[in-house]
Amino acid sequence: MKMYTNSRQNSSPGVTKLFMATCRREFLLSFRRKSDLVNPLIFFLMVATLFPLGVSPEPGFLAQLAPGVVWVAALLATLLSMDVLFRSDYEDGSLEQLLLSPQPLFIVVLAKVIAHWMMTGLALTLMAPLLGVMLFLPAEGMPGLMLSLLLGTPTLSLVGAIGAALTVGLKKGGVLISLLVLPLYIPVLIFGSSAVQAAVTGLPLGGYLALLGALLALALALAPLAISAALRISISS
Amino acid sequence: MKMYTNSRQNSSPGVTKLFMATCRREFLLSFRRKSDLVNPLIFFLMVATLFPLGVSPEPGFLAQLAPGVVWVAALLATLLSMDVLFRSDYEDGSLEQLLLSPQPLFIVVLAKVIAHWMMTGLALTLMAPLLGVMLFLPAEGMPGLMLSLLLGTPTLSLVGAIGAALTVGLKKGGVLISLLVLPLYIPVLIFGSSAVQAAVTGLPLGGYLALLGALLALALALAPLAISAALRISISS
Amino acid sequence: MSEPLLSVQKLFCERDDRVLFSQLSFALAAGEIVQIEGQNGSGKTTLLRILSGLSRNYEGEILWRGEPVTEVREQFCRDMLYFGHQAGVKAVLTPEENLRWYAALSPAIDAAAIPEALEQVGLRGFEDVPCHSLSAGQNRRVSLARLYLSQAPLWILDEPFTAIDKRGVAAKEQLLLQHAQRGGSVILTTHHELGIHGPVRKINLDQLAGTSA
Amino acid sequence: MSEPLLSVQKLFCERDDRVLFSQLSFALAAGEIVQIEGQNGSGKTTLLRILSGLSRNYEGEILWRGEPVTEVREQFCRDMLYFGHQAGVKAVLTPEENLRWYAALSPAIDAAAIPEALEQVGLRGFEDVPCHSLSAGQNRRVSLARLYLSQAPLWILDEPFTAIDKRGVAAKEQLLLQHAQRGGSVILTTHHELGIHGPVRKINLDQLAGTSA
Amino acid sequence: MAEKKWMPRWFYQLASPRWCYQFTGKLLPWFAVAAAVLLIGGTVWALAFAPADYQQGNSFRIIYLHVPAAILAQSAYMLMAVAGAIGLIWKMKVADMVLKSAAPIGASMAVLALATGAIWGKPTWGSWWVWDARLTSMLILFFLYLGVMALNSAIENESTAAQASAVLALVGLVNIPIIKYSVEWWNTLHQPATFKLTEKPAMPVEMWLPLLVMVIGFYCFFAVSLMQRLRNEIIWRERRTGWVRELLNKQ
Amino acid sequence: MSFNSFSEFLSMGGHGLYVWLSYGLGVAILAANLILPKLAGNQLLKEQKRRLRREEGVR
Ligand code: HEM
Ligand SMILES: Nc1ncnc2c1ncn2[C@@H]1O[C@H](COP(=O)(O)OP(=O)(O)OP(=O)(O)O)[C@@H](O)[C@H]1O
Ligand SMILES: Nc1ncnc2c1ncn2[C@@H]1O[C@H](COP(=O)(O)OP(=O)(O)OP(=O)(O)O)[C@@H](O)[C@H]1O
Ligand SMILES: [Mg+2]
Ligand SMILES: [Mg+2]
Repeated sequence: MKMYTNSRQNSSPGVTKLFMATCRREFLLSFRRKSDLVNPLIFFLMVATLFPLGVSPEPGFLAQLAPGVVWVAALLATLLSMDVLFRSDYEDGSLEQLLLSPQPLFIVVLAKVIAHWMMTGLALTLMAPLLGVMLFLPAEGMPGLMLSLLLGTPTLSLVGAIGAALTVGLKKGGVLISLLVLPLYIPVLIFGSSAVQAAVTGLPLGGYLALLGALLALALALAPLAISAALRISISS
Repeated sequence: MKMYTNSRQNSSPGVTKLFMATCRREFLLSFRRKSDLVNPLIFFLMVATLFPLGVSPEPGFLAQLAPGVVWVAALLATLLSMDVLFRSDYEDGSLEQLLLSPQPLFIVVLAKVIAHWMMTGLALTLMAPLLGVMLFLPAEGMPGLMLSLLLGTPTLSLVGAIGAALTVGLKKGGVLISLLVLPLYIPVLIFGSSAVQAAVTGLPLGGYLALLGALLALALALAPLAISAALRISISS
Repeated sequence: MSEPLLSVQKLFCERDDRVLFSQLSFALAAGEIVQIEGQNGSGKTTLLRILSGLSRNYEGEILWRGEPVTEVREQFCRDMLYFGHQAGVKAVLTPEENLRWYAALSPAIDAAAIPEALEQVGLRGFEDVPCHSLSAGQNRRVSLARLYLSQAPLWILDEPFTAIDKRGVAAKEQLLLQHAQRGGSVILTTHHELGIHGPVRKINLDQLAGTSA
Repeated sequence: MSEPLLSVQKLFCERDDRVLFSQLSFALAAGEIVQIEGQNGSGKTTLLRILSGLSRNYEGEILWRGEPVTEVREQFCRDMLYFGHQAGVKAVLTPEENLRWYAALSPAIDAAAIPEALEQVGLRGFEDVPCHSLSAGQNRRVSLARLYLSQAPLWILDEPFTAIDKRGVAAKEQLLLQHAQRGGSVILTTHHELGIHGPVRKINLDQLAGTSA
Repeated sequence: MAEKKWMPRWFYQLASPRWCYQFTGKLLPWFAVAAAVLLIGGTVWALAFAPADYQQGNSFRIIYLHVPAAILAQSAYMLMAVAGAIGLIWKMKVADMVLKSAAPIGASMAVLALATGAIWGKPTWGSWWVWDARLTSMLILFFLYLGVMALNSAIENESTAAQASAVLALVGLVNIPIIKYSVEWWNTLHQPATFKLTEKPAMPVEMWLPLLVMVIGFYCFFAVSLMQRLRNEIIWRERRTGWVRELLNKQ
Repeated sequence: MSFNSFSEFLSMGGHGLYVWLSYGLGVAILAANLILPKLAGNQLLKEQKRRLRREEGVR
């Protein structure tokens, strides 16, 4: 009978354990399924390949395009990968279990988003120089490109996750996520591509990076709460 | 007992019925779920909005980009929408039923691809002028843009469906579809965007359109068989 | 009934280096019901998928009316109805729309019989409700309605009674019996104790496994 | 056991203008097993989702140890285990990895007990096989292993025996009984005739529907 | 509910759909009259009496539609988000309904602002569309509206739909200033501001007075349309309650 | 009055097309915003009354 008494443990070790376990699980899932992992990268690369073919192979012209194209590609890649963030959990019933866990929901959510970012945003950032080279981005632009992506993509993941949480489980209207999230992405795109352009032309880019950082801080503070609330709302119908 | 004898009906009315029924079902599914229907269009629009924001809002510059950007966007929109073509049928078991039907498989497959094209390729074609305006494509380019999309997008759908059939049901390694299909898409992209560029500069574009038509005829003849074979292989494991 | 409808000879199948069955031979005559038994993971679904032609991951021979099934595939498909673990029901379509599509898939089915079939499986009043708003059992019932529509002599059913309530199970059992009495045959798996008092034969896979492992 | 663990007062729920139940009141004491009965679509799953706190689409009150469940949500989640129609098993993970994640979700579960739980549900030898290579019943068993790990006094189980073979069902019934004897309680639905000789109470939803419609 | 003590009484009355229905029923005619007078008077004044602009000539008269629509599109979003917050925090049904009702009106105002702007742009700038800061941010606002509406219509359960849209509206609200500033900044960075909307000669009184009339008229119109939709929504959601039955029986 | 004749008023100093297009659109959108909820409301009332009558008829 001892077993079933009200036991109110101190939860903080449980919380860090949960955080780590969730990250581990997400990584495992991605490495097993691989597609989630590779898809955004392939998309990213594809854009870099298709542009010279479709628009113009001329280096000077491409160089002008490069900052914007890389950023647009990163944004689209993140957006397209957002959709699956909660979908598979919803479909196999894991999401219900998640919502019924006594642990704070936003921890799991944050862990999921961070893991997701590491496998998309971070990977994109590391791959960006390759794209830069393919699109003849001047070498001076590279640090700016990578730094801006490093600061900008987590925001994209966090904001995208809100959209994913709001639309999970929708039978009709399914992937509204693009429509919901896109307007919110625009500031990141603007600051990000401006930072790269500034870096290319040799202007100081600290201001842009600070702005991206501020956006990130804001998103980090508010998004996990919004995501948790949205998940509860979506499931409760 | 009469009921269960070998009855070998003449199948041709059954086949057209099946074709129509499949098209109807696909349309119904799309209209109910909406996302499949609207997603490629939103993606298409998104690209048109993001480009000016990310690259440069300058009309002259955008006009130069426009033919390529529209074509790349159409290609990516089609490619991204390909993935779901057989996936949901696989997941809920309809695909098994399809493969066990006594009717010729390629009929159903062709119907599915055609319905898919009508809801993506055709819709993209009809929406292209709007993109053209937003990206300041000169008015002379519009007919070329629409014609080339009209001839090119069915090929994209047919070829993409082969990739979708080959990758359906893969648990790991999932959506390699982009990798499989992309090389086959490149000729379409090149002819298509060249056609628009030719139209903009006032050059004759008949040659490009003829090439696009030839590709389409080839795809129409071969793809349904390839898709059927690929589906059987994917499921029989 | 001299010639069996379906006969299976020396079937062998392994998954991941585990032999599921080997030397499996049996014949199915018209009017017979065969229940494949075995514990979870013993290979029932695998066997049914092989018999239906969905899986080709086997060795041995399967004959349909005396001819190798690979050679009379089209006729076999015409004569067979397969009901798998997955119901094959589209969540955004209504029961009626779902069945309409199945009717189009097999030329023998008459679409006019759909409302009656839905009535039979207890879905009257739900014809126009999208399937995602139906309960688990109701979703299975949509797919089971195909049994009432089908003209095929051979039914291959993989756990058809999952999620169905008691009254529903009794009705389905009655249906199977009728089908057998009309000269059709059934191969099914179920973990449920069949209440059919008729020509039910059981094949247990548990004994077959490991014979050669 | 003066105070009931869970008590439900005047619960009302409707879906699509159809009243599923109204004025539903019952209490669940420690050591009790309650089976919710009803035909397909009578609202069993809906009721369990409401009780577990997943759905808020209801009117009425639910008390947990005498307090409104909405106010003691965290404690309630700690004390409850929910098993739904969907097993919550990731196809690309192995059974062990799946359970490890559940262990992290509820702080009371000890991850060291996982191998034994898997053994109990008959999945020894399958610890390292990804779940998509398991049979339907084996997949359910992975999720059922949570019952062997859980320390929660209240179990809410929605058709836990789906796809499980006879031996497995008997073992699970034994487990439920043990749980009740240790002072836990169970609410479950199943279309299967329960073989538990113990304190099983039945609540039939078929009669409740339509009372106020 | 601890909050109950310090909230004014009308707040709780407003929370009752029934009271709200009756209250809006009383207000509606007054606002309708005010809107009609202001809009018709303002339009006549704007079209026929206000002086033409010395640079843009008569195309300038579009401003009397353009600016009120633009202002209203922005205010309607604020209202929507505030209603969403109230709905989420106090679980107030009426607030949910206000959110749902305000979205299509706001969206139509955004369309009007975009369309009149585009039409005005043709004679003034020689092109229907340019990627200017103001224009772009209005376009994005329109997308935000579309998102809320699409989400609302995609979710079948009414209270779920309302809560989900409320979350989205709030997230959007946080982003609106960010979007506005980023877009403004972006435009001035990429391209020398050829067309600056804000830098115009200070308007004479004859010009801005009708504008003021139109703006107030638009607000009144917004109230009328919002109340209409709100009342429909109330009837629909409360269709099973006693008072709606009574109401229906009476008519 | 800033116009001398009605035709001048119509032509709006050469910008008639733009001005009238705008105002036409404005009227259309405002009218739609009034008429659509009105129609929807009427429809709703009719339906609900019918439902009420049906339900009372059943009792
Ligand atoms: C699609 C095109 C356009 C859009 C979306 C647009 C949008 C806006 C917005 C959002 C405002 C702000 C209203 C406020 O809050 O005060 C505004 C004001 C204004 N717009 Fe436009 N505009 C467009 C085209 C034009 C054009 C072509 C002109 C004339 C050359 C113009 C002239 C003005 C003026 C004079 C104001 C008032 C500014 C003020 O009072 O601060 N707009 N417009
Ligand atoms: N998402 C939904 N939206 C609307 N109605 C629903 C939804 N889900 C279920 N229903 C309806 O609610 C009723 C009860 O469904 P529920 O799933 O609770 O039944 P059940 O008793 O669990 O049945 P089963 O034995 O088949 O599992 C059904 O009639 C169904 O049509
Ligand atoms: N896709 C697969 N790849 C490899 N092995 C598989 C695969 N599917 C099933 N197996 C293995 O084959 C065996 C038989 O599976 P099957 O699904 O046929 O069992 P079953 O008898 O239908 O069981 P249940 O009663 O649980 O439905 C299982 O042990 C499983 O591990
Ligand atoms: Mg099986
Ligand atoms: Mg159920």
